[in-house]
Amino acid sequence: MRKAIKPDDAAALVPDGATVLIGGFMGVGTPERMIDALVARGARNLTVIANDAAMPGKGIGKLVSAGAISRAIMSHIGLNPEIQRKMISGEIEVELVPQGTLVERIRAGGVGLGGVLTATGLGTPVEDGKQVIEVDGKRYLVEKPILGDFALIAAQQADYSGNLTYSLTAHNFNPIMALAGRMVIVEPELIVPVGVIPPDAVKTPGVIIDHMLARVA
Amino acid sequence: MRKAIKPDDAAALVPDGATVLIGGFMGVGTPERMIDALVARGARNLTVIANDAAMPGKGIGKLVSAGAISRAIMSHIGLNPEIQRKMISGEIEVELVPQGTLVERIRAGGVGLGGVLTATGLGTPVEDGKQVIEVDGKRYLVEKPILGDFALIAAQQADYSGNLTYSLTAHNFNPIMALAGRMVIVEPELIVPVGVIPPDAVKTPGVIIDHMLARVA
Amino acid sequence: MEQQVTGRPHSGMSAKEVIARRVAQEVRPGMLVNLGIGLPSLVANYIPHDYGVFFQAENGVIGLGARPPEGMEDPHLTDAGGSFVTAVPGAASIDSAMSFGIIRGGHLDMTVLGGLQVDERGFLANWMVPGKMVPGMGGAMDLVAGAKRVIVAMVHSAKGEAKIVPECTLPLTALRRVSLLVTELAVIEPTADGLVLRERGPDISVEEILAQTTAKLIVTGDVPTMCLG
Amino acid sequence: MEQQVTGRPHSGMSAKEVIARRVAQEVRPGMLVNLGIGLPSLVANYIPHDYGVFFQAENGVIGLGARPPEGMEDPHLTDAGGSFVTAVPGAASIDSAMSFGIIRGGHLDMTVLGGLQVDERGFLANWMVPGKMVPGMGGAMDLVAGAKRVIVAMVHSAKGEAKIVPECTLPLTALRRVSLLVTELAVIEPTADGLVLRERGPDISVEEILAQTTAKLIVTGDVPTMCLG
Repeated sequence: MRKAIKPDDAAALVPDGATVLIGGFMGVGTPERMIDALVARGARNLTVIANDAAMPGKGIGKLVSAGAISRAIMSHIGLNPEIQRKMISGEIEVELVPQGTLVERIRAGGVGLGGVLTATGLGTPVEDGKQVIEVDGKRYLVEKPILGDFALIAAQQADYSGNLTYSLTAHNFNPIMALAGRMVIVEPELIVPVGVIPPDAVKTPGVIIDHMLARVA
Repeated sequence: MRKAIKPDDAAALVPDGATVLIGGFMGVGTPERMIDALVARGARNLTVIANDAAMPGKGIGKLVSAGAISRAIMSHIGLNPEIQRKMISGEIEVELVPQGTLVERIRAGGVGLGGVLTATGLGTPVEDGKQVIEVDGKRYLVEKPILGDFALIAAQQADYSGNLTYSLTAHNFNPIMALAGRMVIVEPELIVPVGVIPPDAVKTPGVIIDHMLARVA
Repeated sequence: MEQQVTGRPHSGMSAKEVIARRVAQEVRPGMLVNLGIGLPSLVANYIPHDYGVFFQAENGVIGLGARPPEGMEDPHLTDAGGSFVTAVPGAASIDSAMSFGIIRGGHLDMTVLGGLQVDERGFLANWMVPGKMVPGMGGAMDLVAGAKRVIVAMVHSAKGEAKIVPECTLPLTALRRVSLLVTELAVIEPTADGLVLRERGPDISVEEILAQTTAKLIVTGDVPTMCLG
Repeated sequence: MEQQVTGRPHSGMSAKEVIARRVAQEVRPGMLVNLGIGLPSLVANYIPHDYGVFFQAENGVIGLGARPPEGMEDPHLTDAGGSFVTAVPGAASIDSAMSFGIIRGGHLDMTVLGGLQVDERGFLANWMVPGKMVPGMGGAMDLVAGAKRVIVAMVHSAKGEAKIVPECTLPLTALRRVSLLVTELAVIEPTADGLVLRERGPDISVEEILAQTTAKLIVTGDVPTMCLG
């Protein structure tokens, strides 16, 4: 059983300089209250790994605006001119990763693989500096696992065992990141008693969740 | 929309000599009617990729007894003395693969990865003949993807779009194998109209399913 | 997805409409299709409803439907461009690993993407212009590397500059030869021998196409006018 | 899981009971634990219910419960040995990729496995005897390579033959040093320096342990008797 905690208490667990996986796709399925609390606490120097930087005023965009991020590993930053400017000025170091490769690297970290082999990115700038191996006559990039000190994810329902469900396109990176954070903090929309979510409906087993945010009072 | 077909018609699609992924764990979550139809049609020379060989009289055990299998890639055959005898006599060639590696190899095939890196099997007979690479100073086996000509899987519910749900420990290899068969045939316990399974309950999207077995008349 | 447009198009239709209509002809019943944002997304307007085509948005839904009526948006149901959508009967929610598993694993029948350049090898560059703001490749590299058919939908040339070139000068999206290139002027099929001119736009001559193309185009026999449905 | 056994054990208890009771002392509240079939599965009987321990069966359930009453079995709910089980409140169904993702990814707090041999390096051999029927490694290699703690639960020697040996003669299960070895005679911790004798069984002397062990055991100071809960 896990007691739900307040966003401020959760944000206090995440130190400056941490590597943080954050769920969401253009702000959909992003733990907004958790992000607000990080901004409020004045978090600095975070490495943020996420699909995208959302847009100013939404999701990860708020962390960008607040100057909380020094490094970003993302697949897309095109809807956030602010992070583009900060990338050019050198304030944020950005590593761009193909979306399918990014999710597999995070999964590899979460499920204890040493990496995955993919043809995505061959012959492109993504190949630069990467190990390339041949398997059965075909060339593949060796893509390394990604783990975060923290995974900050959003879910639809949680029970007090930490079991999670997700809704529609708010799944995105959340179920994968849940596996890859050394500490996993979830922001559910609803918390229900243990036993209310049937076993077959659970998409993330609660045993891998560390903390969850209490509902809005 | 997919019309449901009879087991005999489905079995007729699977030629002798085919490589067949079959779902199930000790016979739980195995497409039994599909297997019965393969036995009835006298299938021969199949390469069967599955977690285990179940036991005589159950699931894949029936294919073993019927002499339908010439090669098996499995993680466990200990509850089926018949396949053990056939392995020793040379009638069935058996490749033993650690269970977690087997499921990742099938997943890699299904999701188009060139392989995965794992420490499982290092320093054991599993390492024999395999490529070993070093990533950030750690050694890993390069485990290659597995694809089947067919995936024969069991599900709890299907709709006529082919969307699937699974039940409890009858999930096992089924959702992963659904991705890795060039032709995927599912045996659901129940078929419901399109729209009855909510999007968030779908575990295998119907677009990757080719055929499904009609319910028992 | 909004509504099916029927009847013969006028020659006065826009370049985008020509392209979207022509690409729609490539779609077969029952296909799983991913449409990029912008021009490619228009293709959905010209696919018959009774085709039972499923649209995938890489952010996590198979069975993407039309824009919802105002006030009926679900904040958890958007397309990859962030626009509100609906879900058709038989839709499935998937996470990003499954979404790209379907793309990379060859389960996606067709993707339609925009392009900056296509070259004689059939290689596409569509994600980055050095020296400009870099949006990131998003899912483009996986889509081009993994989809069964990759269709590039783009205007033939940009501000007088050719986009169909001998060799891409912009960074490539993938080493994969795309399946088909559709512009308002031409339908071009990249082959092992080079770029073959298959069709020409309404009232467009082969000469006009060649004049706006710096890549070598293989032209054999009569080049028919494209069918726009 | 069947029932909690309380009170002081008698010295007359079986080797298996001694081992299972001692292993149970390693379990902490809230842990996720995987128990192998056979002897390791007995450990569940000695873990307090109020610990909120979740048991994982690698075939796909987290939150494995006791055997169901007769007639209430579900053919779709079994443990990794194929026996019918129940699901506790808060249980989750998972597929094999998630199941081994949890194992390999270090999310499993503890696995308890049987053993054929353990050697001075702390390496385990538990899946194959050359020349005998080979059952296959099943999930054993992933469990030993991936679990946070690996506890080997086995009788100290087999038919007079030592199982705790200088170097395994049987094929290894993994290159990973196991966390703890519990037999009816001893609790042994493999360390970088070698096998350290931590505890002895009820009424067992250090000499008796050494006599049944061909591996070098590091013995420092008094060796306490194991606590059996």
